[in-house]
Amino acid sequence: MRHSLTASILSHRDLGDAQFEMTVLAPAIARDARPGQFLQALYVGAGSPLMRRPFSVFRTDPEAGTLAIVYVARGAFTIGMSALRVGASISLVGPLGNSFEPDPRPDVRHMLVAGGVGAPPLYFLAREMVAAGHAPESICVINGARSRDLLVAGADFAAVGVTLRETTDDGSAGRRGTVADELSDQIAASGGCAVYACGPTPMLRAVASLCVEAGVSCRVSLETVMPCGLGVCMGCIIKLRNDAEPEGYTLVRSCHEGPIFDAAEVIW
Amino acid sequence: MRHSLTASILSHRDLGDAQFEMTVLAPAIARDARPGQFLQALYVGAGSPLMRRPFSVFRTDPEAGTLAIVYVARGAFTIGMSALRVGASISLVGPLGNSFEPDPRPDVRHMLVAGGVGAPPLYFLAREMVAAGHAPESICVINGARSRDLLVAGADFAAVGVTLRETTDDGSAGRRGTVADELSDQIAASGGCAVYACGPTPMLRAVASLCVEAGVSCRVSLETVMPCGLGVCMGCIIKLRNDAEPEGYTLVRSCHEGPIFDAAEVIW
Amino acid sequence: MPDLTTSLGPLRLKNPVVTASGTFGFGSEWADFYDLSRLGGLTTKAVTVLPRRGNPMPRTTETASGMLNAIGLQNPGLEAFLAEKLPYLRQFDTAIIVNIAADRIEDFVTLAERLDGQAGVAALEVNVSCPNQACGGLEFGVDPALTAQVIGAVRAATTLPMIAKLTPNVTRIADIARSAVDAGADALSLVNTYVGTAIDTRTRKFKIANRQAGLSGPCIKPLALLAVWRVAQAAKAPILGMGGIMNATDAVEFMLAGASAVAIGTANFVNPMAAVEIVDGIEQYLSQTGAASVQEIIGAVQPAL
Amino acid sequence: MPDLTTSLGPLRLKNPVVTASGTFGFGSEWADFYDLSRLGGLTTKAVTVLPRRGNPMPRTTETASGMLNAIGLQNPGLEAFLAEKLPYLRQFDTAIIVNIAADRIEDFVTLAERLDGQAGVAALEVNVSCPNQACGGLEFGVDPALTAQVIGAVRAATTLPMIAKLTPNVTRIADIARSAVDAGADALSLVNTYVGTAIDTRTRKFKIANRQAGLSGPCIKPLALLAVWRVAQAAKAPILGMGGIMNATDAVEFMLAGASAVAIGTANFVNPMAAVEIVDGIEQYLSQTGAASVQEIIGAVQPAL
Ligand SMILES: Cc1cc2nc3c(=O)[nH]c(=O)nc-3n(C[C@H](O)[C@H](O)[C@H](O)COP(=O)(O)OP(=O)(O)OC[C@H]3O[C@@H](n4cnc5c(N)ncnc54)[C@H](O)[C@@H]3O)c2cc1C
Ligand SMILES: Cc1cc2nc3c(=O)[nH]c(=O)nc-3n(C[C@H](O)[C@H](O)[C@H](O)COP(=O)(O)OP(=O)(O)OC[C@H]3O[C@@H](n4cnc5c(N)ncnc54)[C@H](O)[C@@H]3O)c2cc1C
Ligand SMILES: Cc1cc2nc3c(=O)[nH]c(=O)nc-3n(C[C@H](O)[C@H](O)[C@H](O)COP(=O)(O)O)c2cc1C
Ligand SMILES: Cc1cc2nc3c(=O)[nH]c(=O)nc-3n(C[C@H](O)[C@H](O)[C@H](O)COP(=O)(O)O)c2cc1C
Ligand code: FES
Ligand code: FES
Repeated sequence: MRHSLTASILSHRDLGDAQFEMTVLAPAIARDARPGQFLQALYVGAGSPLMRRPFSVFRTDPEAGTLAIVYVARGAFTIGMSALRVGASISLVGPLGNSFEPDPRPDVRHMLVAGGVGAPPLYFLAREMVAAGHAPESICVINGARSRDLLVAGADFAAVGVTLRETTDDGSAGRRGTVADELSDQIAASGGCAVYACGPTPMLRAVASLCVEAGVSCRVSLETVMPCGLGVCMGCIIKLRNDAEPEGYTLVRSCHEGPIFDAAEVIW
Repeated sequence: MRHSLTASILSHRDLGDAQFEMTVLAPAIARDARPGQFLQALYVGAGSPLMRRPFSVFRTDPEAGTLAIVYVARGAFTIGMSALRVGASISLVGPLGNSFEPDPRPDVRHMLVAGGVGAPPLYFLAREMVAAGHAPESICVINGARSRDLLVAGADFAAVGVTLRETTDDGSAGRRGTVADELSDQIAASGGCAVYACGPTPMLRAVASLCVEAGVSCRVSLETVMPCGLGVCMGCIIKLRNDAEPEGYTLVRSCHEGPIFDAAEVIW
Repeated sequence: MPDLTTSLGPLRLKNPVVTASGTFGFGSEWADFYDLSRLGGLTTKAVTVLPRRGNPMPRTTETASGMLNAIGLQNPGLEAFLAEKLPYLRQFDTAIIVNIAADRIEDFVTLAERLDGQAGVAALEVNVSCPNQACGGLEFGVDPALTAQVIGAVRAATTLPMIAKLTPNVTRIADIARSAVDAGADALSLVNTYVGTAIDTRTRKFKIANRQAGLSGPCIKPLALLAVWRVAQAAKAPILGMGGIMNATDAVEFMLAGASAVAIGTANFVNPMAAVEIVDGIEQYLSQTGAASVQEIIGAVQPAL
Repeated sequence: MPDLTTSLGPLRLKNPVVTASGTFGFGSEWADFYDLSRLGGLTTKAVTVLPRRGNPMPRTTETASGMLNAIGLQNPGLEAFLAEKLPYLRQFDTAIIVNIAADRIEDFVTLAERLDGQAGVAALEVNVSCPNQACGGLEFGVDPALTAQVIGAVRAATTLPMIAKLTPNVTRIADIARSAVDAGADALSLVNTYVGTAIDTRTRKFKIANRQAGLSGPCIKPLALLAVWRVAQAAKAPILGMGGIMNATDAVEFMLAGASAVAIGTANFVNPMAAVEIVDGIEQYLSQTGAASVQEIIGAVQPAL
């Protein structure tokens, strides 16, 4: 169930390098949110724009009624958001969209591939899987960024006990290279894999084409502009391969049928 | 000389009843401002509108490079402004407009008549006059408001040593009635008077007609919308009596030729 | 409690707040937020005879106090609307207004005929803002004669209340309004979006694949409000006013300017509860100002001096 | 250092930033802020043959990301302009563009003749957005034929570079632009303000005495940008682009859309330093993107896909 509510900010941590973690009190959403789902946020504050912006749920604590997001202050909206203080309000609509659901096949190796601020929903997924009884060893997180300081949620992933592989473009932490390089090696080394990916579009394309070639199941969380996030405006459309259609594709709403899609179906 | 600068907020006091006193570091303006002049303010912050708003200078400390304004949080702009914290920035253009200049006649009694947030420029005037050697006894401030809590700068006026008469519509402080009632009595009781008035338009009209009838010199500071405050937009026009013109009046800019005019000339 | 009922010609509304076409889908996405029966009415996304895929992405971008959209007429088409969307909408006690669009008059007629008499359809809103060859790529609705042709043809094809939705991108909107009324429109919806664009200075590309897009949101409110007032002076038909209405105060402005009801568009994206909050806010405004009914404020604006 | 020079037909500008008419008075109020010689040009408030008192107050109100103004043509008149304003302006090394307005063609001719050959006047900007009886109270500039008459008459009366300032409140701005160019305009200024209004729900009165007012500021930028792009596609004349330009990025958007120079209006009220900051910002943009001159970016916008 979707909620529209005003949440109060309980903590707002500067993680360095323009990354922030914001925890809010929003019991209804904290209760209902699933990994991969997102919120449409809006604040009234310094530089607040008119339209909402989507942010993935990073962590929830249903008992405490809290949830957190992690974001990068890069544009007008997020830079303004980063100035909000503890005690201030933020308006949230959610949870929205579909979720990452663990591949039900037994013995499958779950590869969670995160690029930059793609990490939050995958951290939520890793935590939920472990809580639901998946063996931490069956979960491998490949977390990549341009450089060490831009890696998101590294310590959080580690705390969950999953296998963690880091990559950076400049080699300042983990393997020098991209998450796709690492994923390629991991797929080659493992038996059955299921891939869950979230990050910048170029990264997702690389991951997707790798998986499709290797015949590995892969779910990707796409990032588009989302004017409404509610499935009504048709501003977030993507194309899914569909041979039954004369044009060979179906249009779907990234906010409503997605944001998570089967990589093999996405037309980039 | 007019300045356009970004000032940092040094203190921001909640005076109660939606009144605030904001002190900023703005050396150039603090040095040049005269009583009755105003600033065009703009902030980037909660609810910040597009256009600047005018605020009278309340107090300056040229040595420290600081100045203060007092305002009532009543509309979108001022409510948003009241949320600004110490250390935040505010953009100021000023000082603008003409100033209250003490009537040079010897032995004249200076009557400073303030209504609500009309008090700030008159406090500045009282302070400057005393600093310039006027005897505090020659200065009588009549400060009025709807009720006790809405009286502005009462303690500040008292500290300057001037004679202070307060009036409230509801009698909760000082005389029950209006500043015009009190002024009328004062004029009747005194010899030569010079009146300086600032406050809501209905009050100014009452004060002005009183003075004109009594033949007392009266300067009023008018409040109009001021899109630019710089004399270029012609959005703040008022009419001054001028028998030389065929229509009987001249149009002047409240922000540039004013905001202070001879009450006998204003066409309300 | 003030009387909130109003009407757009033969269409009775239990309160003056309607959701605007294209900003509310076909209603089902709102189930979690409120009971649609609380609305005066609900306007569907444009329905065309055949399914449409709309424009390429990117389709939208934010602007100062507004947004640009070039969705195009993406919709499942008339038959899918009847089979899949209308049955859901029918269950609510609110006026379902079907927005119809076409680039040929024949298609408008097909839509009107097929929708006529369908249970649950309360009215048609005829979207004459579709680009059309006969207008050199501009909208049908920029030309009084073409507007009259479209409206007249739909009038002949339906007994449903018919609202003509006008484009504001014209020199003389009152002329267009009059010709729509003369051709049989029971009411007028205005405004549709204002045409604009945006450019990314980093890439030096248009931010919208279609180049041209429609501007909506608070930025257009002053323009839309004048359009409503002008048409209210000139045309003898009730007006469904819209354009940047974000709250009850905005809604009241439109009613004072002459709108008999208002539509809420972009505000639905900003605040999913906007439309029902506006219903409550209008009621409050009426109570506080001692008005017994919304009718008292329609067109009640006075000169400033 | 990139080359900032540009031109509007015969009018050479040392940089592409001009202040917009009505938002900069006659320049003297800016003395404390910066040396006017830093501007590419300065457009005066509208000058009419006789002094004008303008509209009654209230004349302005703020709107979402914009402002409405109905100043009317308050100005000291042609002779006072020549005697009192021009001598001040003449001392600066910047192009002085005199905005002229009238409600009769004869008066436009009088203005053009008298200003022709006055030392310090670099160009005329002909404001065809004045309300006119022949257009049913709408502006001259809504009609291509009337626009051509005004522009043709001024053309015959002056050898100064002549810029036609167009109103955007029309169905087909490209048609108006073409007829202005055919009638002899050397360049086109667009846009003037968009007509709108605002109502105070508390008093139920218009917030503007004149009822109708002109909308300016960031809210109109998307609309103005499309108008500039459309005219750049259709008319063979350089464009002075304006409408909501607040910073250098906005200015570059207009130049990419096809403007050869830009005018800064409402931004002067928000930030008195805006115009010179925009000069610097454009230079920076050019340097950062490796452009050798502003000419490289004029009309350089590409499709999104
Ligand atoms: C389903 C979904 C979930 C998301 N979850 C998160 C999240 O958990 N944390 C998070 O930080 N972000 C997340 N985002 C993206 C988030 O919505 C954007 O960061 C935000 O819209 C852009 O920030 P802004 O509005 O401040 O910048 P804008 O004002 O929109 O853009 C300003 C500048 O930022 C750049 N920019 C904007 N978006 C991007 C982008 N996606 N990639 C690179 N540059 C960009 C633009 O090029 C521009 O220069 C998510 C997006 C979607 C669709
Ligand atoms: C020369 C000059 C000096 C000024 N000095 C001061 C000062 O020192 N301190 C100060 O507090 N204000 C001062 N003002 C007025 C100040 O500019 C206004 O308070 C401000 O514009 C209104 O606040 P707002 O923008 O938040 O409200 P707006 O958003 O403009 O208005 C919101 C609500 O406030 C009401 N409102 C707005 N202005 C007034 C008004 N003048 N009287 C009554 N109701 C009003 C409106 O009716 C509306 O309902 C001065 C004005 C001028 C012209
Ligand atoms: C995303 C979007 C899609 C729209 N689609 C349609 C449409 O299909 N048919 C139509 O007549 N109007 C459409 N409109 C216009 C709105 O119904 C409304 O007229 C306009 O947005 C102005 O109102 P607003 O400012 O409240 O949004 C659309 C508007 C938006 C923002
Ligand atoms: C207060 C004000 C007065 C104006 N006066 C004139 C004028 O006299 N002549 C004219 O051609 N345009 C006039 N304009 C229009 C501006 O020159 C400009 O075309 C318009 O404001 C759009 O630009 P902006 O959004 O940057 O302000 C005026 C605009 C404003 C805001
Ligand atoms: S964001 Fe509006 S439909 Fe997806
Ligand atoms: S406020 Fe612009 S001229 Fe006075």
